[in-house]
Amino acid sequence: MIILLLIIPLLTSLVVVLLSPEKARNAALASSMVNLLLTLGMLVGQDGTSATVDVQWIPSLGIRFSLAMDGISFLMVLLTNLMMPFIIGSTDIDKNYPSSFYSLLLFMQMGLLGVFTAQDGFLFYVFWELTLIPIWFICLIWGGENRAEITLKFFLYTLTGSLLMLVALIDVYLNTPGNHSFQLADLITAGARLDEVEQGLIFWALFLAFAIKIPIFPFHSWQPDTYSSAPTTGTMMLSALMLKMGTYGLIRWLLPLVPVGVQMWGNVAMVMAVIGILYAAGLALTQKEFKRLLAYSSMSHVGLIAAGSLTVSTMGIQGAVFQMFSHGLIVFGLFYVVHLISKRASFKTLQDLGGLRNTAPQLATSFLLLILGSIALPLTSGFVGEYLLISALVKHNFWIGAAAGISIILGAVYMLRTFQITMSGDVTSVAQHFSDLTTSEKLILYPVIGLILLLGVFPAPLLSITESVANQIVVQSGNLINLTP
Amino acid sequence: MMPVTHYIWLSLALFSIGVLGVLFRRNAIVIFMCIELMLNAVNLLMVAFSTYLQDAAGQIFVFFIMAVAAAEVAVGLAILIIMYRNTRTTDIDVLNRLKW
Amino acid sequence: MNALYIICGLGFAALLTEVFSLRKALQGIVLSGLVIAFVAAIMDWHTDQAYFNNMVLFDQGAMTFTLLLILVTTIWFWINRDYFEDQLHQTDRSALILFSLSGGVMMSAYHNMAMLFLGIEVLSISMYVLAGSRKESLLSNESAFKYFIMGSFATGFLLMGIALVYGATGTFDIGTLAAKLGEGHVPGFVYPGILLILVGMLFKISAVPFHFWAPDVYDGAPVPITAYMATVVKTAAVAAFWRMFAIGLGSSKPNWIHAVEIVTILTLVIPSLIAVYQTSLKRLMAWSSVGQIGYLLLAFISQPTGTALPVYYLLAYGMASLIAFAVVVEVEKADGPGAGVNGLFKRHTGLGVLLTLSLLSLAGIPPLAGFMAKYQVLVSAVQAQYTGLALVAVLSSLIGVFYYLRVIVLVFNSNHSQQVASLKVSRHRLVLLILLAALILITGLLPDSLLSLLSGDF
Amino acid sequence: MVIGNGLLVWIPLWPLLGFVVVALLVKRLSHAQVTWIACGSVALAFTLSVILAVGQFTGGAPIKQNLYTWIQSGNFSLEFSFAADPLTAVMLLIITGVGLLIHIYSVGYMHGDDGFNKFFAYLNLFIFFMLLLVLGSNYLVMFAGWEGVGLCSYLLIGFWFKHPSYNQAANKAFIMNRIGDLGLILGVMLIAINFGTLDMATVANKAAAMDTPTLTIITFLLFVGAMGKSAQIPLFTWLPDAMAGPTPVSALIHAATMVTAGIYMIARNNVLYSLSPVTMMLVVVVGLATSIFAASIAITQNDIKKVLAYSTVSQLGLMFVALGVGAFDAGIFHMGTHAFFKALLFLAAGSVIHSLHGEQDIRKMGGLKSSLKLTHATFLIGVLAISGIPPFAGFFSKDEILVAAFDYSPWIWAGALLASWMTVFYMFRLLFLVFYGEPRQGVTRITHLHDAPQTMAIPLIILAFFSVVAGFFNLPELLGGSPWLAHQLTPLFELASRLNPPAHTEGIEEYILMSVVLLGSISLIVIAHQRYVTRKNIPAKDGQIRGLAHEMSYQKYYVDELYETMVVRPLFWVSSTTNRWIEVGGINTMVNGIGEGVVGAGKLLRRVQTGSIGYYLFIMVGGILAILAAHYWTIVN
Amino acid sequence: MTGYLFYFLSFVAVISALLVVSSRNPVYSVLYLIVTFFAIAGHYVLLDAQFLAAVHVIVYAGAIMVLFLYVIMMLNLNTEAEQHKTNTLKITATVAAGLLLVILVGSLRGVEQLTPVAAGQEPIGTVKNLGIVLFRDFLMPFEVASLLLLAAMIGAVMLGKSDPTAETPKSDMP
Repeated sequence: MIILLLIIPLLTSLVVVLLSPEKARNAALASSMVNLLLTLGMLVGQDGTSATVDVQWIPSLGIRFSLAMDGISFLMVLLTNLMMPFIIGSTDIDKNYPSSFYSLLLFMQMGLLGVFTAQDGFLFYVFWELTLIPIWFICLIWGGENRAEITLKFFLYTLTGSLLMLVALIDVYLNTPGNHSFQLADLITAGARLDEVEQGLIFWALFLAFAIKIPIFPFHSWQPDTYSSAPTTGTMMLSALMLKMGTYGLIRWLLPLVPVGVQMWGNVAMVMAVIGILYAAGLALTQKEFKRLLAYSSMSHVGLIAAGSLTVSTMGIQGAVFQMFSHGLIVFGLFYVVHLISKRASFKTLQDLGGLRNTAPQLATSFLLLILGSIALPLTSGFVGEYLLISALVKHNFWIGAAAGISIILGAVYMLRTFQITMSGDVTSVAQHFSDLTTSEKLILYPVIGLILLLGVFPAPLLSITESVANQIVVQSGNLINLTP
Repeated sequence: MMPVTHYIWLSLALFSIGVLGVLFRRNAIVIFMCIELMLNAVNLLMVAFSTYLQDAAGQIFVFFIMAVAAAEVAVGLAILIIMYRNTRTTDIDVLNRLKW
Repeated sequence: MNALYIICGLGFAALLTEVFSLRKALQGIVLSGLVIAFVAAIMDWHTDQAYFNNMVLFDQGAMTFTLLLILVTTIWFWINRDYFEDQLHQTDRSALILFSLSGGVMMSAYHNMAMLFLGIEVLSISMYVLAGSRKESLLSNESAFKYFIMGSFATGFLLMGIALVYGATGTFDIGTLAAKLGEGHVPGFVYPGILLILVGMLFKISAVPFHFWAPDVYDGAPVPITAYMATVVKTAAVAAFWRMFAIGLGSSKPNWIHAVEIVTILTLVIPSLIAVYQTSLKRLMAWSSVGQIGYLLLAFISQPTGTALPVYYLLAYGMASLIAFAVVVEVEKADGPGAGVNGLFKRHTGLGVLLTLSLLSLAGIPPLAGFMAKYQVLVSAVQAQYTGLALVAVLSSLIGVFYYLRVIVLVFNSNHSQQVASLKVSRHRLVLLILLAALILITGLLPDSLLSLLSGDF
Repeated sequence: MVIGNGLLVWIPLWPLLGFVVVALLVKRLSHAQVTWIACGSVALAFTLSVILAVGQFTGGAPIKQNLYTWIQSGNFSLEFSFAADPLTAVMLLIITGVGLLIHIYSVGYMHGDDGFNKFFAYLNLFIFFMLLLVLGSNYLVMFAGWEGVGLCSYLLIGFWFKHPSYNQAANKAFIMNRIGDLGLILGVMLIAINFGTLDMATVANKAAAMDTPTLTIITFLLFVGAMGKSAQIPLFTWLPDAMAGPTPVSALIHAATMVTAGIYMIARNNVLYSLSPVTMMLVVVVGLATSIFAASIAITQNDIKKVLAYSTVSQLGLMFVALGVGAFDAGIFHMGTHAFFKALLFLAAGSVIHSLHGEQDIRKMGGLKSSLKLTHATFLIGVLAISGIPPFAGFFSKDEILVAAFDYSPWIWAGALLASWMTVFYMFRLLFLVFYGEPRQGVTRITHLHDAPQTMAIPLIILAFFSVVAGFFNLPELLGGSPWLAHQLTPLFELASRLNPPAHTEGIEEYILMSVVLLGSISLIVIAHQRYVTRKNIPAKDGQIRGLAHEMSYQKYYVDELYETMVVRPLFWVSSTTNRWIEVGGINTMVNGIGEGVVGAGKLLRRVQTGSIGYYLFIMVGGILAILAAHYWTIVN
Repeated sequence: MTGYLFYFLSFVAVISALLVVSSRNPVYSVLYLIVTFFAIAGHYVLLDAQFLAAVHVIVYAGAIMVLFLYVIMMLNLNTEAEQHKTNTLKITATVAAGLLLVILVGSLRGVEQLTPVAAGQEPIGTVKNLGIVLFRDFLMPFEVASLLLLAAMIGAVMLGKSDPTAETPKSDMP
């Protein structure tokens, strides 16, 4: 079952290249829908978390092809497969071989699913890099101004982190007994036996890799440029799905692997994350470009996710996972709105827009609802996540939590400012001949908004999926701390 | 018979003179000759060791070095000639188009 | 050993085709001969046989290197058949290639320093000539000339080293040598000798700071010859280096290891940095090929025993660079020497994708073979407590990614306004290149059986 | 009469349904349909509230309804649940009752507006969130309502979104509320962490066992939330600006209900507050300061709604004084009466504005007494009520506060007295300037002045009625009554009053206090009459020179400007400076610098490859020398 | 006797080698090199390697040096037109070569361990003995040397032969 989830997009991505753009799009949509249905089937059926694949891959190097899903993985898989139909549906690429665009998207989906399910360190790394290639090409071929430099920077920056991660994983791998193994469980046992210094080093190597992906201050400078230069679909992939790899990695790989490292350095990293939250929110205040603003806003939110997971508490981890899910939905919606606006009229800065509430009220309302989700208004999914995260932080250290909480205020400031500039006020020349949402656009936007609200009102089912895993991670890391010499 | 040390010294001196010539001169032909000198220094050393160790292998090796030296000279001079045809010079520093 | 006979015989046969006016059959003869040689080499698998009083020993390492050399040469020959269609010199060129290949085989199978020396010279002399084989081109002249002067100069040092080692140990046989060195009681002047041998070998594998010839020679030589040098010649040099220092001089490791470590760092960093600022793909590939040596050296100092890793690495690297050089050949054929790959994707999608794939493999992006190779180097480095060096390797590979990706960016540049001749690639070559690409993917994805094969577990 | 637990959920659900229906069909429904749906849903909620209230007031036990598990993480589990007790019932009645009246009023007021349907959707949503706020049995449900009403307030202030300044006001309101909300949510989190539960009743029961510092921090944070929502110093400046919204909104949200959420919340947490005297003191100080401060601004304002807004701020301050001194029932009582008369005042003001086609400047009004009879009458009642003239509602509630304040400290009493005297003055100033004297240009340019239409008149009358009689719900024993409301709320504040036993000022003292207040009030009325009716003093035009104190008050003590220069501009300055110097100039430059450094190093290093063979040979020999020299060095050493 | 001969020959070899380097005219260099080779041949004789000495003279002085001379004449290089390196470079070269010598000599340790093996009844440098060793132990290198010479021959011919098509030198770069 789980392997099917990877094979379908992979095969489709290979086939799709040969099709005409129209057919390619449909095929991609169909494939992503099948994947979604399969995932939902797992949700309904009881095998959601028990489906595993575990075969030898490179036995001489102790590498297995092993995929499995627990609650956290499952939610991420669900998020990926849920967002893909929307993302594909929202794509309207018409130049430079559109078919290959869909192919790259599906390939990336495969990579993401691999990242979220891999139980073998090497496999994780391979999938991790595999996601980078398609998104890089998406940004390179279909991107905007200065794409060459920006994408290069993006690629190198993320690669820097991941290579460090590779070295760290290798180091732990070489500490596994016998013929060495990359299995997560073996790595965890081996990691806990390392001494404090080594754990600290590995912590930083892994953290850096994830911090760059997430991104956490001050390793974020690739992000705003990339977000604003990439085609919107690429930005959605980056923000809604790809950065979750970083936060997922934090929870799945960093926390269990080096419990003492986390204990020693977690606070420093957390402070960095919180600085990033405020820093990004502060910068978002005066951004003039729409996508750049959303980029900083996204950075501000994911910083909280990272900080929350570093508390190594059930609440923090659950909140992080929930918020990852919710952030995926919201940020997709926000970027989609930007996409819809730029599809209708070309604009550069926020100031070029205005008064869209007059000409496109449905669009404006949708945007407002997404903003509310983004600023964590209760009864939206954003609130549940942020509450749990800040709560975990406050419990960990009141002042860190309180500082992180300031982002709630700043978030409201820049988001409402954006709404005010773009949607309210007088209708600008750019916004004059604006049409409201079409049916197909509603079909994409409304379900997402609906989900944001639904998850805000009924978050418990989603939370219950991750509870036992989060608990297990916390308990395990507590137990393993004692093993360290 | 002289102590082997003397031979080593002599050989190294000749070798170093060869190296000196290679570094010192710009004329390719003279550089070739200096390389020959280096090879001969090696030969001398080989023979000296061979005699001291009463092992013929060293002398055999000298034969091979000679063969190689001959082959190298043949090819080297051929390369020099085609180069000369194109540039009308044997100055090694004239050829520096391939760089950076 | 039979493979060596066949290759040498093939060299003579190639010459004879001229005499018997069989030129048209030449390529067929050479190709089939190479295939036969490959098969013959396989037949010797696991024999571990020494020949001619221990002059050569076909052990696992020699075997795998030999197979690799023949395989890469065969593919190379097939891709670059155009190079052998020059009416005047086709037989000469073929013969020289075959002789150089035999030299390569000797370099990977020698068990005596005389064989090492002669192997190096057979290979080098052929290459001096081939590098200068575009006689009318100044660049080719310069390439051959530089190669020759520096090569023979380095040979002088190598020989001085051999002489000193011989004087101290009284043997040319690397087995005996290793035994004597292991026993100790060797006169102290063996060590400068060993270091001079090291210098000579480092020169041959073009390690910094003895690399200066390589970029210029690669750059100036005809592209197919560059490809050959970057793959086959490099492989042979690494094989010789490995054999010498893992087996022959392995027991005096403390004596030379620090020098090699420093050279490794230099080789990891400097070529990568210089490659960043290159404008021609050919020269970039030249620097990249120098840079690869850094990883191989790192692999060597981390784990000198066993040759599976370097063979795998060189195979991965060789396949990728064959593709890259083939693309350069095609582009130069269309646009003249020094042509770039700007907008290649639009001009010829297939070539664009192939080049991209090969560059990604060279850059070490999973799951391509280049990644598996670099990964294993990193593992062995970390395992050997060379974590610092591993990090340097990571840095260097990052810089590597930088310059490879810049090429890919150019390939996908769609703002290519100037009108250019269309690229026509013959079908068989394209198929071959695709096969190579598939091989890169497969060996990257499923390296296991290959690795155990290389390490002799079969 | 007792209603079942199951019915509790329907109280907020009806307005929510109303909102959903109207919002989804906002383009399809006619105004009439919307009127029925919106008002009907609130009416249903009101009916249910009445039933509930009757149950509660007739001795029914507090009821609680768990809907489902909302958030569950580890050992933190949170039900989405509602609870009702007499306090809730009072709130419910005010919200749904006043809400219903204002709905009805709005039908007339918003008649003909493009956004009619939208307006009612927002109003219903507001009612829903407000009900959520008061019904929530735990802090997080309350917080959901708390933020929700903030949202509705935002939407309704910026209802006429084409005016940039209205949007500014809306943003300001939301953001200032958010600042408070952060405090509140942090407090809530601390409660969850320290008490292990967020259920209000449980927390109250466990509170006594908690150490005082913790409680002080918690209550302080909660109070920050209240500051934001109830517009106390320093977070009060949004409320006057919020008058940008339609007047019914000002009446409902910014006078009667939402802004009193802070009062409700503190009253609800009376146990926690009673256990932390430091915070209580802070509440008193902040409340009193706000009360005096806002009143002093109201004295010079010329915008009819602004005067009322500052008056609201001032009254809220008084309520906080009441809470702070421990007279929770007095605070609630004043909140209730205030809801009536302030809503009345706003609605009447709205009626004036409506008939003057949007004119709000009182300098341009005057002499409306004759033309707008009903409005005048109701406004007068409202003014008398707020001024605390017996027997109007305000008298009783304010008196209770003053007495309690006197018990606490005569100084506080003096301050509160000052504030209420100022209230008397500015309210009568307002009354006289608007309805008495000669009609000025704002009035004279309108040819046919119409009094309020029926839909607007009825709510005015009903509210006027309650402004008169509401005081009797809590008639002090002193005046021969029995404080019914206080009685009802006693069990709720039992714990609190046990902790801070009220040393009730009784008998003669209370009479003296009452007479001092009254005497002062009456003389102020006379002064106001002298000034504005007899001498026809019209406040100065903008730009005319005023005295320093007058100017300071008129310019609201430059608080907005202060915030602008102290907070807003620095914030944006920091943002743009950070962007320029740290983000672009620092981090980006550094990261790019690494790249450029690599490229530069390449550029530099490749010069080493000079192309000259002689040079290559030199370097090669150099390398050999280095290696041999290193060896030599090792053997020498 | 051998001592004096040794020093004499060494003196000649070193001096003429230095003259090879320093002569401005390549023809003189060749001639001095031949002198050096003869001196070395003398050393071979001193070392009981008479056969090798003969071969040495034939191959080097007879063949290689003639080839050099031939090329010099062919290219008409017997002038003193060579551009000399700058003095700095010359000094650096001398210092580098001197250093090399010093370091190599300095690191010659343990030569005293090397005790001369007593010569057997038959000197090793005889044709018979060398032939036996060459064709028994070193047969394969011997064969390979033939391959090498063949390759060199082909290469030299291929390069040296002037192609009919390439009469005018073309340059790829301006």
